[in-house]
Amino acid sequence: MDLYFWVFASMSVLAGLFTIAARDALPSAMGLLTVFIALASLYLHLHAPLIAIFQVAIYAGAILILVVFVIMLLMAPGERLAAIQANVSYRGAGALLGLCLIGLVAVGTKGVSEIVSMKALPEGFGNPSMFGDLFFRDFLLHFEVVSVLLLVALIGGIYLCKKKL
Amino acid sequence: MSDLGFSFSLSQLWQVAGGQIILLIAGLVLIFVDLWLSTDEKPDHVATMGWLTALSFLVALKYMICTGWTLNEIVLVDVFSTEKFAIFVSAIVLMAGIFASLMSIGYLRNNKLVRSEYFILLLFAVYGTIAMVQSVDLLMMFIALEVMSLSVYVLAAFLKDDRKSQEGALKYFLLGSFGSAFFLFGVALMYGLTGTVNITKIAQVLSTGPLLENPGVLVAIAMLMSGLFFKMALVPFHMWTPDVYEGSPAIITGFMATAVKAGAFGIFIKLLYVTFTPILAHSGQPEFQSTVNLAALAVYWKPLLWWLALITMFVGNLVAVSQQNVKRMLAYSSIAHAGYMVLGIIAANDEGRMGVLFYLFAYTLMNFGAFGVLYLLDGQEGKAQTLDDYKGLGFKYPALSFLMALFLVSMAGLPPTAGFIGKFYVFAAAIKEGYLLLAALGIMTCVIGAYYYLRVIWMLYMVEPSREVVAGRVSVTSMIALIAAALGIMYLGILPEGLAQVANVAQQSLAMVF
Amino acid sequence: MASLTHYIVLSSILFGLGTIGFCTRRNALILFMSIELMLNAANLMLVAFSNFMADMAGQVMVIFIFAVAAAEVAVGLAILIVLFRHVREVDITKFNVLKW
Amino acid sequence: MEGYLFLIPLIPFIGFLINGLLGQKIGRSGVYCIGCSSIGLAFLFSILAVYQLACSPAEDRLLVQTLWSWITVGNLNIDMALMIDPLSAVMILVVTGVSFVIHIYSIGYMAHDESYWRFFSYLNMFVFFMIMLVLGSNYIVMFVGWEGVGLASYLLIGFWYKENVNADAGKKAFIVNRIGDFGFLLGMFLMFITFGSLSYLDVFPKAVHMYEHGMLAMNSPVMIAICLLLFLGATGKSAQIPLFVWLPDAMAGPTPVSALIHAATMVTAGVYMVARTNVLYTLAPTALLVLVLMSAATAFIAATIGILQNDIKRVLAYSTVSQLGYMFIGVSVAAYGAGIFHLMTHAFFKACLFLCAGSVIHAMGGDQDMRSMGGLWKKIPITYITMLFATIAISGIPPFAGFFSKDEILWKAFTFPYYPVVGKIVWFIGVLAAGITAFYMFRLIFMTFHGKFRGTEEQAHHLHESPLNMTGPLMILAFGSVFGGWLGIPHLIGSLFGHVPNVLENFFEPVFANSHEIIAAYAGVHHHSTVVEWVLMAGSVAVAIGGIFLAYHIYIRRVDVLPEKLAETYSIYHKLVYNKYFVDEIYYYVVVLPFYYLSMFFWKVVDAFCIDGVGVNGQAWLVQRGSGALRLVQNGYVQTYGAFMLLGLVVMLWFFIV
Amino acid sequence: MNAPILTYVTFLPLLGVLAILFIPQRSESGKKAIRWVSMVISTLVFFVSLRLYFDFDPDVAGFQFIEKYIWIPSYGITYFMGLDGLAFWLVLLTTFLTPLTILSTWSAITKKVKEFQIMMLVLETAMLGTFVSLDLFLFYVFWEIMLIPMWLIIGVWGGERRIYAAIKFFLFTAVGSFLMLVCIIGLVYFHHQETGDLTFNLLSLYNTNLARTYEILFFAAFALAFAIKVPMFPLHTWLPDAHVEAPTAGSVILAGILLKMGTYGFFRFAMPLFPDGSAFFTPLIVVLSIIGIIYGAMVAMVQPDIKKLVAYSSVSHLGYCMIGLFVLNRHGVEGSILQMINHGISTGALFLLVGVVYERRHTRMIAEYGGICRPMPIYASIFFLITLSSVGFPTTNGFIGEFLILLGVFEVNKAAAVLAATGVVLGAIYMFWMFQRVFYGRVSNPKNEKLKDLNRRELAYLLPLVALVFWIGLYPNFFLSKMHSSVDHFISQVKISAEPASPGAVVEHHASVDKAPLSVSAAKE
Repeated sequence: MDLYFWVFASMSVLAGLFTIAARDALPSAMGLLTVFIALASLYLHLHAPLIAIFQVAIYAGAILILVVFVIMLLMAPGERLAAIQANVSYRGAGALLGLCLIGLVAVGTKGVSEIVSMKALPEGFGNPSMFGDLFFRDFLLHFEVVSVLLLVALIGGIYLCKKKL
Repeated sequence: MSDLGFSFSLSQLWQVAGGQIILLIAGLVLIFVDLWLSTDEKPDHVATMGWLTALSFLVALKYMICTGWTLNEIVLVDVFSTEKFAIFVSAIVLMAGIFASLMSIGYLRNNKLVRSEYFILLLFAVYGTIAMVQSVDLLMMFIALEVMSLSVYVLAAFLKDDRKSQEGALKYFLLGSFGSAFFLFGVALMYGLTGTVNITKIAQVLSTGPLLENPGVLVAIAMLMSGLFFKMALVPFHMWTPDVYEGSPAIITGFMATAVKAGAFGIFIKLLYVTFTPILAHSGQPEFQSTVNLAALAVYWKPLLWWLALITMFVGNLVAVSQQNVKRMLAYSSIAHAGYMVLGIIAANDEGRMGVLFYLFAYTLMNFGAFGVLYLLDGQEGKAQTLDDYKGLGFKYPALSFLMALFLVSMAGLPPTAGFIGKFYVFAAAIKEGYLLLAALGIMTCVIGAYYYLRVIWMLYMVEPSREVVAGRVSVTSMIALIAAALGIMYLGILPEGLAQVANVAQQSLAMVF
Repeated sequence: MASLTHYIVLSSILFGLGTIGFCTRRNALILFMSIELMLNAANLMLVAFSNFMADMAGQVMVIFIFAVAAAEVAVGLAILIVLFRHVREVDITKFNVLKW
Repeated sequence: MEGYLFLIPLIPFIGFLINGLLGQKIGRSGVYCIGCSSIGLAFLFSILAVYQLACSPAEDRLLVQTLWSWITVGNLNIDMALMIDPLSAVMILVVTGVSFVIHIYSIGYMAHDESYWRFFSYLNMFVFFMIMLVLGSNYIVMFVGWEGVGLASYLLIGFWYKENVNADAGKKAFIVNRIGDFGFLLGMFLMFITFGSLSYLDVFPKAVHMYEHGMLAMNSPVMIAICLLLFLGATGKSAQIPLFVWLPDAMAGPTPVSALIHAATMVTAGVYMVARTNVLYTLAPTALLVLVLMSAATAFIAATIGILQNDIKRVLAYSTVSQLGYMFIGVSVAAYGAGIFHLMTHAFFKACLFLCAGSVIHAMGGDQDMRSMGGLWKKIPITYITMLFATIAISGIPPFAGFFSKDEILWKAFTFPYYPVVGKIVWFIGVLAAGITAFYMFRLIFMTFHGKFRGTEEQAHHLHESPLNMTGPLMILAFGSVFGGWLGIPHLIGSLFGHVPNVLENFFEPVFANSHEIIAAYAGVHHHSTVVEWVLMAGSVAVAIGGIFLAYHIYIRRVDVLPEKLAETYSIYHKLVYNKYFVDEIYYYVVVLPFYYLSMFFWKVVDAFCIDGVGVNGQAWLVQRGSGALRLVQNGYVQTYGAFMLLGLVVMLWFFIV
Repeated sequence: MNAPILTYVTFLPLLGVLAILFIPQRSESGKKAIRWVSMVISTLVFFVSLRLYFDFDPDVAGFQFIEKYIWIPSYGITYFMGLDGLAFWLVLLTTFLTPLTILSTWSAITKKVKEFQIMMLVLETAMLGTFVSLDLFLFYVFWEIMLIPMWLIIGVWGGERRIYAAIKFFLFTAVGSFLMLVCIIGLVYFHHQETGDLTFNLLSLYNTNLARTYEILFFAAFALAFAIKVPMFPLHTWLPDAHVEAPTAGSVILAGILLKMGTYGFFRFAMPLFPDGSAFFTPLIVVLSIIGIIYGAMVAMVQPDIKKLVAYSSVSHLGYCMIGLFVLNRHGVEGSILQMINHGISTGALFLLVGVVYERRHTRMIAEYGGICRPMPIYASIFFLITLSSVGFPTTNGFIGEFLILLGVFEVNKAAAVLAATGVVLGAIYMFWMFQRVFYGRVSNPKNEKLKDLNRRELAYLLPLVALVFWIGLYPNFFLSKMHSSVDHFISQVKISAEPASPGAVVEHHASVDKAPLSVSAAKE
C-alpha cells in the first residue's frame, strides 16, 4: 500500500474530472493546475525531481498561466456558455467512447509490467547532471528541432496576434 | 566520436541532414531578409521572399538528391536517416514546396496579403515534414510532426480577415493536437515496452522478446497509427479535412493535401514497414534476422487497413458527390486518394510501396495543379469556388480550364495521365497479393470519383455561365508551376517507368534503415 | 510501492479523461486543457517507465513534450484569439460555418 | 453459249438506273423508250435462251452462268449465278413477256402522271428482280429476287405516296412479305444444314440420292419443316392464308402494277418456288397435305370474299388470291407442272383483267367503284371484249386458257397420290371455288359493262376508250387468255384432236422427273378411267356455267331487288363476307395492337422505368442521396470530429485486443 | 521489318491536332482552315491505312504488321500493335468513317470549331489505338482515352439533355472498364504465378490456364465492360440518350465505331482469354442478344424521335453481332464481323442522314416531318437505300451479315435462330414505318415545304457509304476473304480450350496457339 501514490493519483484523477466537468473555464483551469501539481508530486516519487520542477515551472507556471490569461481576455468573469446543449448525441457518444478507450487501454496494457525489463535504479538516477548528459548527447538533435518548433510558434503567434506588424 | 561526446560526426550530420540544415539556414536568413525588407511593405518584397523560398527549396532538393541519392549506404545519426525512401518523399515535399511558393506569390497578391511570414512558415513546414520523414526516432517524429503541424496551423489561419480560415485553422489545431496526443501516448507506451524510441531497435526488440504476444504492443501500435491516420486523413480520422481544406488559403490547402499528406504517408510507411513488418530481415543483417517474426503482426494491421482503405475510398468519393464547393470537393477527393494509396500499403510488396510513392508524386502534381487553377479562377479567396461559379468558364478562360480539366482527369484516374498510372500501380500491387475484392470495390468508387471530377469539367465546358466570374490575375510564376505540373502529369502518364524505377529503388532502401 | 501497472492505469485514466473532455466540452479553452491533460498522461507514462526501467531517456523526452505543449498552446491560443475577433465567442459549437 | 444470260436481268437493271437517275432529264419519250425497250430486249434474250433450251435434248435443258462467287464462308459457298431450265424458261417468258406488254400499256396509263420516270424505273427494277428470282441458280439468288420484287412492290404500291393510305398499303405489303421471308430464311438455313448447299443443282440431286440410299426417309421431319418454312415464305409472297391480307390493299398502286406484280408475276413467285423445290416437297407428303389444305381454303375463302366486293380492283385482287390458291393446289398435289401451267394462263387472263380494269378506271376518271359503273360496254368496246374473254378464261369455260389449266389442277387434285381422300375433297372445294369465281367475275362484268350507267354526269361525259398503246396490250393478253391454254392441252382432249401433245408437260418433264419417279415409286401409278376424267371435267364446267347464270340472274335480270334481298336475308353472312371475314380487323386487334402496346410497354415501363429509372438513375439517386446523408455527419462540430477519431481508435483497439 | 505503319496510322491524327492548335478560330476563314486541316489529315490517315490493305496477307491466322517495343518493362508492358482479319477491317472502317464524319460537320458545328475538330482527331487516334493494341495495358489506355473526347463531344456540342446523356455514357462505360482493369491485372498476375512471366502481352496471356472460377469471374468482368459498350440488353439505356443528344458527328462515330469496340473486345479479349468463362456465359449472352434483337426492335418501333429509333435499332443490330460471335462457327463469327462493319456503315449513314434534316429543321421528331419525299427526293432516295441496308435487304450489306449470323446460329441452336430471325421482320416494321412517316404522305408541316435537298458536300459524304453498302452486299467476299484465317484461329482458340480437358488436347491446343503468332513475327522480321 503506497499511500503517497494513492493520494496523488486520486487527487490527479479527481482534479482531472473536475477539469473536464467544471462549468466555467477558470475553475477548470484550477483543476488542471491541481492535476499538474499532483503529477509533479508523483514525478518526485518516480525519481524525476527535475521533471517535477519543470512540471510546476513550465506547465503550471507558464502554459497554464497563458491559458488563464486567454480565459481572462476572451471571457467575461463568470460568463457561461448557453445552457442548451448542441450536438448532444455526439458528445454523449464521445464520452462513452472515452470510457471505452480507458477500458481498452487498461485491458491492453494489463500485462505490460511483466514484460518490461525492470532494473534497479542506478546511483544518482534522475539527478540533473545525468539528465544533462543525456539531453545534450543523445537528444541534441531533438533539442535543435524543438528550438525550431518554438521559433515557429513564435512567428506564428506574433503574426496571428499582432494586428499590425 | 567527437570530444563533445556526440555519437556522430559533423560531416555525417551534414550528409544526412544537409537538406534540413539548408532549409534551417534559409529560414533564418529569410527572417532577417524579411525584417530588412519589411521596413517598407511592398508586394515586390513578398515576391522576392517567394522566389527566395522557392530557391532554397530548390537548393535543398538539389542537395538531397545529389548527395543523398548517390550514397550507397544509409547514413544515420541515430535520429535521422538518409535512405532513398526518405529522399524520395522529401523530394515530393520539396516539390510541393516549390509549387506552393511559386503560386503563393500570385496568391498573396490576388488576396492583397503583403505578409512575408507566410514564406517563412512555409519553409519551416517543409522543413518539419522533411525532418519527420527522415527521422527514425519516434520522439523526433513527434517533434518534427509538430513543427510541420504548427507551421501549417498558422498558415491555415493566415487569412486573418477570413473567418473561415480561422475556424478551419482552429479545428485543425484542436483535432491535430488531439491526434498528436494519441501519437504521443503511443510513443510513450512503445518506449515503455521496448525501452527505446528508435524504430529499428523497436523492431529488433519486438521480434526477439515475448512482446509480440502482448496486447500492450498492439495498443501502442493502434495509438501510433491513429495519430498518423489523422494526418493521412483516413476515414474516420478524416473529419477535419474538408473543413480545414475549405477554410484555408487555397495554396495552403494544396500544400496540406500534398506535402503534409506525403509526409504522413512517408512516415507511416516507414514506421509500419520498418517496425512492424519483416522488411529489415531482407537486409541480410544477422541482427535483424529475427524480424521475420514480425510477420505475425500482419494479421492485425492488414485487415485493419483493408477496412480503412475501403471505407476511406467509399466515404471520400461518396460525400464528394454532393459538394458544391470545389475546394471542399477536392478535400473529399484527397480523402479518397488516401484510400487508394492505402491499397498499395496493404499489398505490402515492392510494387505496392513503389506504387504509393509514385502515386504520391503524381498526386502532388495533379492536386497542386488543381488548387493552383482553383485559386486563379477564384480571384480572391472564396469569391468563385462553387460549381455554379465554374459554369461556362471553359471557353472564357481556355488555358486555365484546360489545365483544370487535365488535372481532374488525372485525378479521376484516366489515361494517359499520371493519375491513371498511379492508380494502376497501387491496384496492381493489391491484386498481386490477392486483394481482388478490395480492388474491385475500390475501383467502383473510382466511378463515383469520375463523376464528380467530370462534373467540374462539364460545368466548365458544357453549361452556360450563370453569373459573371472574373478570374484573378494570372501570375507568371503560377503559370510556370501549372504548366510544369501538367507536363509532368502527361509525361508520367505516358512514360512512367523512369519514376517508377526511382520509386522502386527508394522503397527498397527501407530495408536498409538501421 | 505502486507498481508500473498502477501508473499505466492512472495514465490511461487521465488520457481518457482528456478525450472525454475533448469530446464533450464546448468551451474551446477547456478543450485546450483537455489536450494538456492527455499530454500529461503521456508524460506520466514516460516518467513511470523511465523509473521502472531505470532509463533516463524517458525523463528527457518529457522535457521535449513540455516544449511541444508550450508551442502548441501558444499557436492554438493565437488562432483562437484571431477567431474570437470574428466570432466573439469561445463556444466551439459556434465555430460551425464550415460543415457538410 | 450461255454467256448472255446475265443480259436478261442486266438490261432492265440498266433501264432502272437510267430512268431512276436521269429520268427527269431525258424526258417522257426517253423514259418510255428506255423503260419499254429494256424489257423488250430482255424478252428477246429470254426467247433466245428458251429457244436454245428447247433445241437441246431433254436431259441437257440447262444453262448455267456463274457471274461471281458471292458469299464464301466456311462450307457456305454461294455463287451469284443464273440458271435457266424448262421451269425458269416458262417463267422468264411469262415474266418478260407480260412485263413488256404492261410496260407498253403503262405508257398510256401513266401519261398524265408527273412521276412517270419514277414509275418506269421502279417497274424496270421490278422486272430485274423478278428475273433474278426466276433465273437464280440457288435459293439465295432467288431470295434476292424474292425480296427485291417485294421491294419493288412496296415502292409501286406506295407510288402515290402523298396519300398515306397508299404508303400504308405498301408498308403492309412489305412487312407481311417479310414475315413470309422470315420463314423462307429459316427454310434455307434448314436446307443448308441438311444438304450443305443452297444451289438447286446440289440440293435436289443430293436429296434424291439421300432418299434413294435411305439417308433421308420419306416424310422426314426435316423435310416437312423445310417445306413448310419455305411455304410460309410463299404464303407471304403469294398471298395465301394466313398472309393474304396485304394483296387487296396493294391495289392502291397504279393498275399496271396490280396487273404485273400483283397478278401476273410477283405473287406467283411462291408457286414457282414450290415447283422449283418440287423434289423436296415430293419427299414431304405431310407438308403437301398442309399446303393443299391451306391453298384450298385460300382458294375458297378468297373467292367468297370476291363475291361482295364493289371495288373493281379488289374483286380482281381477291380473285387473284383465289387463283393463287388454285395454283398452290396444283403444286401441292404434286402436280407441279399443272400449277405452273395455271400460273402461266393466269398471268395472261389476270393481267388482262387488271389492265382492262385499268382501262375502265381510266375511262371513269379514276373511279373504281363498280356501283357507279354500268353499261360501259358501248363506250369502251375493246376493253369490254378483251375483258370478257379474260373473264371467260378465268371462269374455266373451254376452250379458253383457264379451263385447261384449272381442269388439270382439279384432275390432279382428284388423283392426289399421297392422300386420295383429301384430294377428292379438295377437288370438290376447287370446283365450288371455280363456280364462285365464275359468279363474281361475271358479276363484275355485268355490273361494269351492262345495265345502266350509275356514275355522275361528268363521268359519263368523260367516258372514252383508251388509246391504242393501252388497248393493244389488252388485245395481246386477251389473245393469250384465249389460246394460252393450248400449250398444256390435256391428253384426254389432245387425243381427241389426234395426239396434240401437251407441250408444256413434255417441256417440264426433265424438271419434275425426279419427283414423278419418287411419287410413282412411293404411291404407285394409278390409272384412272377416262370416263371419270370426262365426267369431272364436265362437272366443273357445269358448275362454272351455273355460276355465270346465277350472276346473270342476280345482276342482270333481278338486279333491282335480288342483291339487296339476298343481303337482307343472309345479313350475318353478308356482313361477314362483305367485311372480308374481318380478317384485317382480327389481325389488327389480335396482332398489331397488342404488339404496339407491348412495344410501348417495353419502352415506357421496362426501358424508361425499370432499367433506366430504377436501375440506372436509381443508382445515381442512391449515390446522391447516400452522399447527401453521409455529408450530414460532417456537421461542423469539433466534438463530433473528435468523437469519430475516438471511435476509430476504439474500434482499432477493440479489433486488436479483443 | 517494314515501316511501323500502324503507329503512323494511329498517331497521324495527333499531327493534325498539333496543326489545328496553331490556327486561330476567331475569323470565319480560320474556322474553314481548321476544318480543312482536319479533313485533310483524316483523309490522309485513310490513305495511309489503305496501305494496310495491300500488305495484308489473308492467309495468316495470327497478327500482322506487328510492332513491339518495350514500354514499362517492370510490368512487362509493351507497346505492342498488330492486326488480324477483324481489327484490320475495323481500322479501315474507322479511317474511312472519320473523314466523312468530319465532312459532315462543316455546317453542323459552327461554334468552338477548333475544339471540336481536335476532339474528333484525338478520338480517331484513340479508336485506332484500341483496335490495334495487342497489349492489354496499351489497349486499356486507348480504351479509356477514347472516353474523354467522346464525352466532350456529346456534352459540349450536344442537344438539350446533353450533360445527362454524356455523363450517363461516361459512367456506364467507366463502370465496366474499371472493373475490367482489375481483372486484367488479376489475369496478368495469375499468368505470372503460372509461368513466372509478368507480361501484359495478349498473345502470351492467351495461354494462361486459369481456374474455372476465375475464368468465369474474369469473363464476367470483361463481358460487362464490353457488353456495356455493345450495348447489350439490359445495359443499353445509355445508348439512346447518348445518340439523341450527341451532335451528328458524335452519333456517327459512336454508332459506327465505338459500339464495335464492345464486340471487338469480346472477339479479341473476353472470349479467347477465358474460353471456359465464355462457354459458361454463352447461354446467357445468347438469350440477352435475342432479347436485345427483339426488344431493341420493338422499342425502336414506338420511338417518336428518329435518332432514338436508330439508336434502339443499334441495340437490335448489335444483338446480331453478339449472337453471331457466340455461336462460334465460321458463319456466325464472320457474319458477326461483317455485321459490325455493316452496322458502322449503315447506322453511321443513318445518323448522317438524320443530321442533314436536323441541320435544316432542328428537330428530330418524326411527327414534325412527313411528306418530305417531295422537297428532298435525292435525300429520300439515299435514305431509302440506307434503310434497305439496315433492314437487311439482299444485295445490301445488311443481308449478308444477318444471313451469315442467322445461319451460324441456326446450325447451333434452331430455336435461338428462329427467335433471332424475327428481327428481320421487326427491322422492316420499324424502319419502314419510320420511313413512311417521315417521307410519305402530304407535307403536313409548312416548314418542310421549302427544305433544300442534299448539296454536293452532303452527297460527298453520303455516296461513299451508299457505294459501300452495295459493295459489301454484292461482293462480300472481298471483305470476308481477309478474315477467314483469323476467324478460324479465333474459333479454335475459344472452342478447343472450352472443351473439357483431356491433357493431350490442351497440349495440342497450346502448340497451335503458340505457333501462329510466332510464325508471323518470324515472317515479318
